[in-house]
Amino acid sequence: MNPTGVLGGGWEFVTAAYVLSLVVLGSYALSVVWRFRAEIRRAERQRRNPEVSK
Amino acid sequence: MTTFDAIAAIAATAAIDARGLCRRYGRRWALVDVTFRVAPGTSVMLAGRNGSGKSTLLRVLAAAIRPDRGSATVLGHDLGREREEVRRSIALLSHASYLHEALTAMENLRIAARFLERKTGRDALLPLLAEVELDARADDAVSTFSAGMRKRLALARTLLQEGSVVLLDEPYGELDPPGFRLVDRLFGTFKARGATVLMATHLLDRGAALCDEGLVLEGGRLRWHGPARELPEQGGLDPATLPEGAR
Amino acid sequence: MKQLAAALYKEWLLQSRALAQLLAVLVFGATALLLFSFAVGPNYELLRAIAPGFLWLALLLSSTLTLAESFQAEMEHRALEGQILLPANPAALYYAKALANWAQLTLLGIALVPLMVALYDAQLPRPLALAGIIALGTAGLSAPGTLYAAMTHQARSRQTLLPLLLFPLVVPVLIAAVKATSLLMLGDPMSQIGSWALLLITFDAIHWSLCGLLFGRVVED
Amino acid sequence: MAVSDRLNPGAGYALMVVGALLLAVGSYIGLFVAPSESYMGDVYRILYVHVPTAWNALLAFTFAFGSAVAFLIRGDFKWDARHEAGAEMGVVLAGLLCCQGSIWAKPTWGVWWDWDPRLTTTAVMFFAFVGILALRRFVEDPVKRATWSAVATIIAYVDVPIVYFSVRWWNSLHQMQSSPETVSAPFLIPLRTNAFGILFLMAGLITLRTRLARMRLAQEMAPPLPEVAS
Repeated sequence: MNPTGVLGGGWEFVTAAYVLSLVVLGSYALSVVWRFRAEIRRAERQRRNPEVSK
Repeated sequence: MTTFDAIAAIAATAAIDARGLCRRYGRRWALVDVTFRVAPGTSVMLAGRNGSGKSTLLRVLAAAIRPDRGSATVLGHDLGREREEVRRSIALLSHASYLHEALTAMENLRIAARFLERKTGRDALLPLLAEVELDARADDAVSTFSAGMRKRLALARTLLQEGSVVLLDEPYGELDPPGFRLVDRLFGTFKARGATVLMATHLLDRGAALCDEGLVLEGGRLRWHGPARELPEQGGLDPATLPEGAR
Repeated sequence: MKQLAAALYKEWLLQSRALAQLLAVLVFGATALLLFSFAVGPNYELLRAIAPGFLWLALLLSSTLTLAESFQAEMEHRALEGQILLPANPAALYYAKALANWAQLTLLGIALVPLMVALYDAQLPRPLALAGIIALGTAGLSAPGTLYAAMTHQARSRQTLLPLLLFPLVVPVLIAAVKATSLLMLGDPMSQIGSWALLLITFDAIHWSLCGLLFGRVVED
Repeated sequence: MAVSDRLNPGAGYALMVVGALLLAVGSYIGLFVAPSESYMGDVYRILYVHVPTAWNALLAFTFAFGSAVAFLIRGDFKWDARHEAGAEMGVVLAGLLCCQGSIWAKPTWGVWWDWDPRLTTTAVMFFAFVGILALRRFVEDPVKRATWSAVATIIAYVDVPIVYFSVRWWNSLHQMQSSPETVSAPFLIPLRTNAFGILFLMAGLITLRTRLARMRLAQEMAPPLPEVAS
């Protein structure tokens, strides 16, 4: 903590926080969308040739 | 008996009325669209190869496991909504012995008797053990019992419950010849009490002699339902292919 | 009611046959206390201050052993299902098992105190109050613990799942119990012990009622 | 089981886009337009993303709790799907919040974790719900998985107030509230914009994640095929 009392700078922490938020929210959103698409593809494939349930 | 029970009892033309019962384990459907009715007091034999769904059907009817689809009533009580009443009127002899290994035969029975709020004195329970010829081993831990003796203790436990519907899952399994005669005798006791008995067994001729009706399960589906006498031949269990009539 | 009496009778029988297991868990707790002191070193000033924390950590870790095994007897031959089919009242089964676990954990806690006093040179000005706090704390552990034991016993890898579910939940018990214990052992100038005990009591009240309600759904197949 | 839901996937994507836009605008204002604060300098700008994340994390867990209760009462599996979506979203937001919290604590208090009651409670909830997601992963039977995780969510959620108070009393000796309570008007705009931004983004993600869960459930609990040629 610098002696002047007013926290000058500190921008690296701010950018770290925002970048982190972007990365976490972004990657989770991508993962949900990707899993969602994969599930649609799987359901589509299964509807075309329903494998016989044992 | 609440008014609701009264109405249910009147409506209960059937002891067991199953409609489209299904049950799955993971990917596999163990029971598929099983529909049948059993009038009160009749005894029914349930036959089928291993894995045909016999045990699953009995466990679903006993309200041990829930059906995934379909519905059923036992003595008018709905299996979905009135599981407590169904359990009160049913006694199930399952493959699992339902016993505590660490405790003695007498203690196991006493625990069951206390839950059933019945007399738990030694003089009340010893005759029950004598009935299954275990009175000499009353105070030995179940861990020292052979499989046959555990089955006998489980039979005593089923007898204790005095269920108006009795479900027996392969009662003859693990028993010695005297055990077979014991099961026949107990079967008579249940029938004498006017209980509806549903017995899953592989001993077709023995079952046919005891029971009125017969059911055949295959791959979880009900293949045949008819008089027990005809089951050994018609049921399509022995010959390799299913006879035309039963498909 | 009668169902609870029947379930308690069953627990009494089962516990009387499983004393060896209780002893084993006690040895585990004692070993944990010993290991913690190695982590700190022979600095008595520090050890005396941390003693309450170590006592409760050892108790928490050994509680998972007791709880994970508590349904062994019931699940072995599906005895629990057998009782539910009698029908036995699931809430009675839960409260009997939770009371049995609570008794075991309280015994365990009280048995660990002498070792803690010896190892960490801790003073015990108010032993009875300490026993009370131990009882309140272990009650907080056994209520959700019993429910999660029934749940995880049937799932795969139950050894890891039970602590994973239980530990975040009992954070307030750990905080309140350690605070109350240190106030008892290291002096309580502002007599805060009452508020911590109250927090423990609130936690117990909530979980003993809620878990009893939900147990029926957990054992329903 | 019909795979329809109130909102079709399009709505999910729309919500996410609106959320992302709001977040971008709010962050821009927060980072560059809003004046730096007299005492904190620029570090306080972390709050513009930290506080909205906190609100929405709690909202996600509340949504999961509501779905869990609804499932136990009604037994309809669309609530189980929503419960799973809410819990997963809550875990992501809570985890993010903890990281933001420690980034905020370092310049302000010089330590990586300042045991602020709200933040510590979120960390406890994070681990509790990670445990619940693990429970869902370890149980195969869909009905048991749904019932048990619903029970676990209810217990974990009811526990939150107690955790908060115990941490606050436990921590009351060190220092007072860390983030400034009263935030004056010009600071509110980016705060609210980001809050709605994350809210919309969350709503869109939960919609998609619920649809995904429902499709998986429909596949898992598909009715048996009619007569099988044995």
